[in-house]
Amino acid sequence: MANVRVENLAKRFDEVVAVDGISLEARDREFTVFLGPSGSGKTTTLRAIAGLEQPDAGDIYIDDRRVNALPPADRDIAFVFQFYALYPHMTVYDNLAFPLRAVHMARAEIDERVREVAQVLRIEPTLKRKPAKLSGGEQQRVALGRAMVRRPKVFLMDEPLTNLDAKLRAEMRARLKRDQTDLGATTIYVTHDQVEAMSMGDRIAVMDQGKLLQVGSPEEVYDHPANLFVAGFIGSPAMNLINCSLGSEGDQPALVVPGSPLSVTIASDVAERVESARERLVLGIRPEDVHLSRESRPGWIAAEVYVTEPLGAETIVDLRVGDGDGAPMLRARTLPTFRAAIGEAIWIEFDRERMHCFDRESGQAIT
Amino acid sequence: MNGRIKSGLALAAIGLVLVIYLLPIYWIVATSLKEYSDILARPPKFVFAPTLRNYVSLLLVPGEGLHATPFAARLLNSVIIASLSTIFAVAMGTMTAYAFSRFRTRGQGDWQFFILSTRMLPPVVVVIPIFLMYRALGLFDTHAGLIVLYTAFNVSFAVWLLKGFMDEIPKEYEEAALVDGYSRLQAFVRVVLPQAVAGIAATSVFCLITAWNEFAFALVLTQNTAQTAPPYIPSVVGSGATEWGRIAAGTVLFLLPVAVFTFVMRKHLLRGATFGALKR
Amino acid sequence: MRHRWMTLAGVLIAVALLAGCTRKPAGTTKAEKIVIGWAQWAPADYLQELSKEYTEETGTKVVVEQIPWPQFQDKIFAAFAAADDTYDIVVGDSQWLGRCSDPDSQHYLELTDWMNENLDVDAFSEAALINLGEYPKDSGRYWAVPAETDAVGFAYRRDWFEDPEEMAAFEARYGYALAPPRTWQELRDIAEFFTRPDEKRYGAALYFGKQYDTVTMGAQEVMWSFGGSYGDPETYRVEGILNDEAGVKALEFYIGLRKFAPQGAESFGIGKECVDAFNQGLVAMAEDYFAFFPGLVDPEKNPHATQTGFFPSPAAIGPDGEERHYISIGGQGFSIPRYSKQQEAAKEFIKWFCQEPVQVKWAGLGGFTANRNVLASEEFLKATPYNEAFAACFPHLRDFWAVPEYGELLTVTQTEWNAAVNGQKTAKAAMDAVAKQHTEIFEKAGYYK
Amino acid sequence: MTTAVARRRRALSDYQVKMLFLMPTLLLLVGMNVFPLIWSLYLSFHRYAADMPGRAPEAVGTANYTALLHDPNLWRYFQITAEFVVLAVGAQFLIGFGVALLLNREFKGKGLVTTLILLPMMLSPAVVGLFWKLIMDPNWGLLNFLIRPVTGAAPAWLTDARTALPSLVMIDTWMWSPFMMLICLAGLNAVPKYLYEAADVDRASGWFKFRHITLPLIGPLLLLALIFRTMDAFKLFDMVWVATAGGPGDVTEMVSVTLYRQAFQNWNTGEACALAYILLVVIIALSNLYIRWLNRVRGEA
Repeated sequence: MANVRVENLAKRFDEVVAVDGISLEARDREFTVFLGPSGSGKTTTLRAIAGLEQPDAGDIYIDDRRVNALPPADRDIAFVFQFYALYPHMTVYDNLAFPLRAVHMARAEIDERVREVAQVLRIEPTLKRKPAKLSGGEQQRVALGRAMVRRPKVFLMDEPLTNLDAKLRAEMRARLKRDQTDLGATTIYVTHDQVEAMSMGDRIAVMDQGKLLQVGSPEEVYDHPANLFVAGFIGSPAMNLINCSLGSEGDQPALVVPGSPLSVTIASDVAERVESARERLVLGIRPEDVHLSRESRPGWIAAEVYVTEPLGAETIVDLRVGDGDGAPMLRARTLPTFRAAIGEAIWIEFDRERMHCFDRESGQAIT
Repeated sequence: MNGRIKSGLALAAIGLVLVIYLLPIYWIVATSLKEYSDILARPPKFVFAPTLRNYVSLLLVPGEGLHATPFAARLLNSVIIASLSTIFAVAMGTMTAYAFSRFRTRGQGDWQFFILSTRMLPPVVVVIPIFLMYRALGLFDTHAGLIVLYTAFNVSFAVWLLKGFMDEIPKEYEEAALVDGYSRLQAFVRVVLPQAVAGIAATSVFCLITAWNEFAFALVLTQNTAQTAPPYIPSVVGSGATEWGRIAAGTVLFLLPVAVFTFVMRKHLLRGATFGALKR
Repeated sequence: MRHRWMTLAGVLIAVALLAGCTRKPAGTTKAEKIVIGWAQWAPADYLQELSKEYTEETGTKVVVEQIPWPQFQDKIFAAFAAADDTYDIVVGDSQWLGRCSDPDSQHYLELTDWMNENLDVDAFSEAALINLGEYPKDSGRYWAVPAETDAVGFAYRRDWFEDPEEMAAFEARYGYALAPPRTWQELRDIAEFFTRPDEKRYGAALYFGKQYDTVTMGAQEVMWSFGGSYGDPETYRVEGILNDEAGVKALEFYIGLRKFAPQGAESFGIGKECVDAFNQGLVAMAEDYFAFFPGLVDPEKNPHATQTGFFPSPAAIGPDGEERHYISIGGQGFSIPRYSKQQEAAKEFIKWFCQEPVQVKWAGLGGFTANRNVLASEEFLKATPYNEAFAACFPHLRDFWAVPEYGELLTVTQTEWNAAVNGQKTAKAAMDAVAKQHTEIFEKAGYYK
Repeated sequence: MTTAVARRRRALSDYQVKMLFLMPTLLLLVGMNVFPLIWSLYLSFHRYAADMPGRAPEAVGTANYTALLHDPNLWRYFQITAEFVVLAVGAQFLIGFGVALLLNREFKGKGLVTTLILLPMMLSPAVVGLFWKLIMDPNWGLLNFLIRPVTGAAPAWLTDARTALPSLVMIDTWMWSPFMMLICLAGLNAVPKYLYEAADVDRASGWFKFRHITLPLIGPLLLLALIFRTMDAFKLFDMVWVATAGGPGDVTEMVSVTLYRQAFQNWNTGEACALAYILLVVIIALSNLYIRWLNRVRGEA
């Protein structure tokens, strides 16, 4: 197995900059996820690693060997496509054997490997069929099998679960993660779905508009988003982001929203750090870190229930703080048993430890 | 009830249309089986005693058995020239269409327009310089001369037609083959070609029909060695009186191969006919 | 897999190249085969038949490539222009002599010296030798050896002409006896007499068509016999000569015959439609070159074969009251293209062909010999029902322009006169148009410098 | 069997593959189209007879062009050609479309019927021209035999100056309306059914459905077919050459026929090249008009 390193990668299509100077590393045996919305450059980066796109600038290393000039065939990688790209004119067996025939492997050995993979993926009964006769899940597993059968250094996967229905997707997520761990295979996985990224990735690289915004473990990117984009993109429901400025509540420094009762006292050391951006701050707080109370408590902020969404395992409560059109809206996540009528008065408090502050202009987190 | 009358009328109309289109062809076949006196009979004879004389005299030299007659030689020329030029045109067309479909080329639009525009060129416009060129190159009255010409004549059309088909084949298939350890050329042969079969078949039909039936170039650029059947058939007139029976027999023999080929390929024909102008 | 593909491509290319190389190797001393290019008609069949003897004697195979009339000139000239060596001998039309002997083209080898040394030039009928072989006129330079002489003649329905009832009716109406016509004026009367569309009967199938030189060959003999001409052969002046009164009247007369011809006669061409119409029993008379008449004595093609008679193209009484008699010459001579790789072998064959015993056989097969002895022989005259009529044509033969520009000149007469026949133009307008365009062609070619 | 490494070293790069795939076609087209066109452009400014090897091309400036453009006959031949193109393509379009509408339903043997109707376009135009001469023969032809009882008249078709051009139109239409039919049928097949169903729900009339659903959707395709047929009709030579050779007189003398005559009967090679260029300019102008129209229709759809 191997690591993959990308340095200052850049690629443009006509006038559109797809990848704008990305450097990152996918470590040996790790499951690295490229996460980002469409147009973020994640797929282009992946295809450049595979050799399917020629980068305009930058270097790509697999196993510390520069592979820019190598054709895909010589990079010892496997690629799983979003639409699987199973060869429609070949049976499942031939699809699986196809990569092995490329290296002129002996017939018996091919047979052995194909059957082994088919067994692991439980697709043995489909071996004689053509792809068009397979279910979506089966096709997906054949595509995986075709990647596995070669035992490549690196697996590259481009949204391989997108075309499955929700139930199957969840199931495959787990299987894929487990298989990857068992095989110890270096894997780079592209997705726009932050749930997939969080649940499967050892490390997540968040991208947007051709730039790499943050790399880290799922916990790191969730708990310490480096910037506004990551903060807003990861987590469901998304983090509450409220424009505010540095003010005071009594003699304590506080983050205040002008024209609204929303005001959160902060420690003085925090106040010092946000001082430089005092008029252009963004307060970030995850819905689960917004605490609710039906009674007024000291220091808690009065709000009004806008709507509640009971989801079974939890309840999402949308709140409005203050009156008027400009009043800030917040989301809170709370117990499934929570019930409230629309317009009911409620009091809220933020978990001070888990608050984030961002500079509205640069977008960067202030820590 | 109204609907049934309507569909009955439609079927009758279809029958009538079929008769109109096929009657002249039936007449060709019938003429080929008639004796001379029956051919020019007034009123025209629909019922007659069929004879194979016209075919026999067209294909066999009297007394010399199975020697190639001039007509048989022309038919063979047509087979060689039309089939080889079709194979070349479709092969080159497939490759060029693939290159245009997959690779980014500077000025690609202009190149494609150039290729298509050659198809619009009337043969009579280029036949003069080509005649002079062939004279200089010694290609006058050669099989190679007509093959090259028909290939050039058909390849632009083939590129255009096949580009539509190539665009419809997702490029992920070759990319999969590329990462699976194959070169671009191997991916093209083993993954792209099998999926382009329908397009290739439809293109072949069109190219073959064009090359098979071409008249003007064959008329000007050949004498005997490489002459194809189309300029020859009208010349089977015989001496003394027009030998319609032999002309008809020649026509039938000439139509047969291409009709069979088209019939075999018919299911691709309808698809090819949209010229990629309709995205499905 | 890739190897197999490459191999397949290689094989195909090899096949194509081989196919391109199937041409005969050049420069063999002993000819295995010589190819003669000629038009498609009975004489070419006879020549093929005759050449079997030559093959037996010498071992050289002779192939007569028969090109249908509408393509004849185009194809041979394309071969010349392409310097193609397909033909070792071309049996070309007399009009071609000028262009093919031109120092700038030199398509034909000059045969003057060879003929004087190897052939008995005096044995040829003079009309044939001058018209079919010599260029320019009276120069004594020969470019072709007369092979087949020919003239325009007529076939007629003896059963209709000799029907007593018809004869009586005709005499009553026209004041003279119904017989093969001596003049075009008589021919017109007879044609009118037999034109009965309700009976599907018409007077005459004539040369009206646009293919090759059809209408020109038909109309020119009427023009000459009316006292007209194409122009001054010395100065090449055309205007005022071609379209003088005699010329216009002649064309008027000729297109006036259209109404006595069957439907579609505007496109009747050489050796085809006129004969077909006659075989169908549609017409009383049919015009064609004598060489096509074998098709009319063949009972399988012509149900009235035994009732078919023949006469030469008639004379005419011109607007000046004088009677003249001119007939369009047909027939061709053997020429040797410069591009042939077997010129000596070709000469050998021609020499063999011209021997008198061979000429007798040639005539016996149906060929119209140019040998004056054979032509005059009783045997020849009786060989077919039409040979006697044919032999009577000889004193009256005349030809179109044979200058190098003849092709363009011919295109003009063909188009204009055919337009006059089908009523697009009056005779006067057509003759004026021909005169104007012929003058332009001569002008452009530098005849008036 | 070669080792994997050795095999891969020989593999072509994408650039090489692209060149390998593009170059043969481009070279062939340059050699067989561009080069000849340049040559004939050169010759069009010269007096030259290809069958007179002893005479070098003689530069005459634009004389060939001026002579042609002042030739009243040539303008008439262009008119005749245009008349033929308009009539033939129009008739083929209407008939082809009509037959396609007729066939655009389910019935037994539909595939066979469609294939059989396509037979005429597989024939060689030269052979078609020849055969219709027999069928249209005024004296013993099949056509007059069939229509005489109905019409009472028996026209002389190809041999009458008044009916020759319409006869050619008829033959060309018989031969090529199946092509139009095929394309229209393919187009009609490709219109999604749900669009008609939606229109049915809206109670649209048949004409409305045709005008607002069918036509806009298959419009570009029809136009493309029209372009093809127009160009083909414009350069039609073989069928005319065999059937009438431009006659009777010159009522069916299309430009391509004149061009052939100039080039290979009169051997006015220089003038023929000039004529070819005039024809080329007309065709380019015409196809540009069409393409502009096509782009407009595509923009609307």
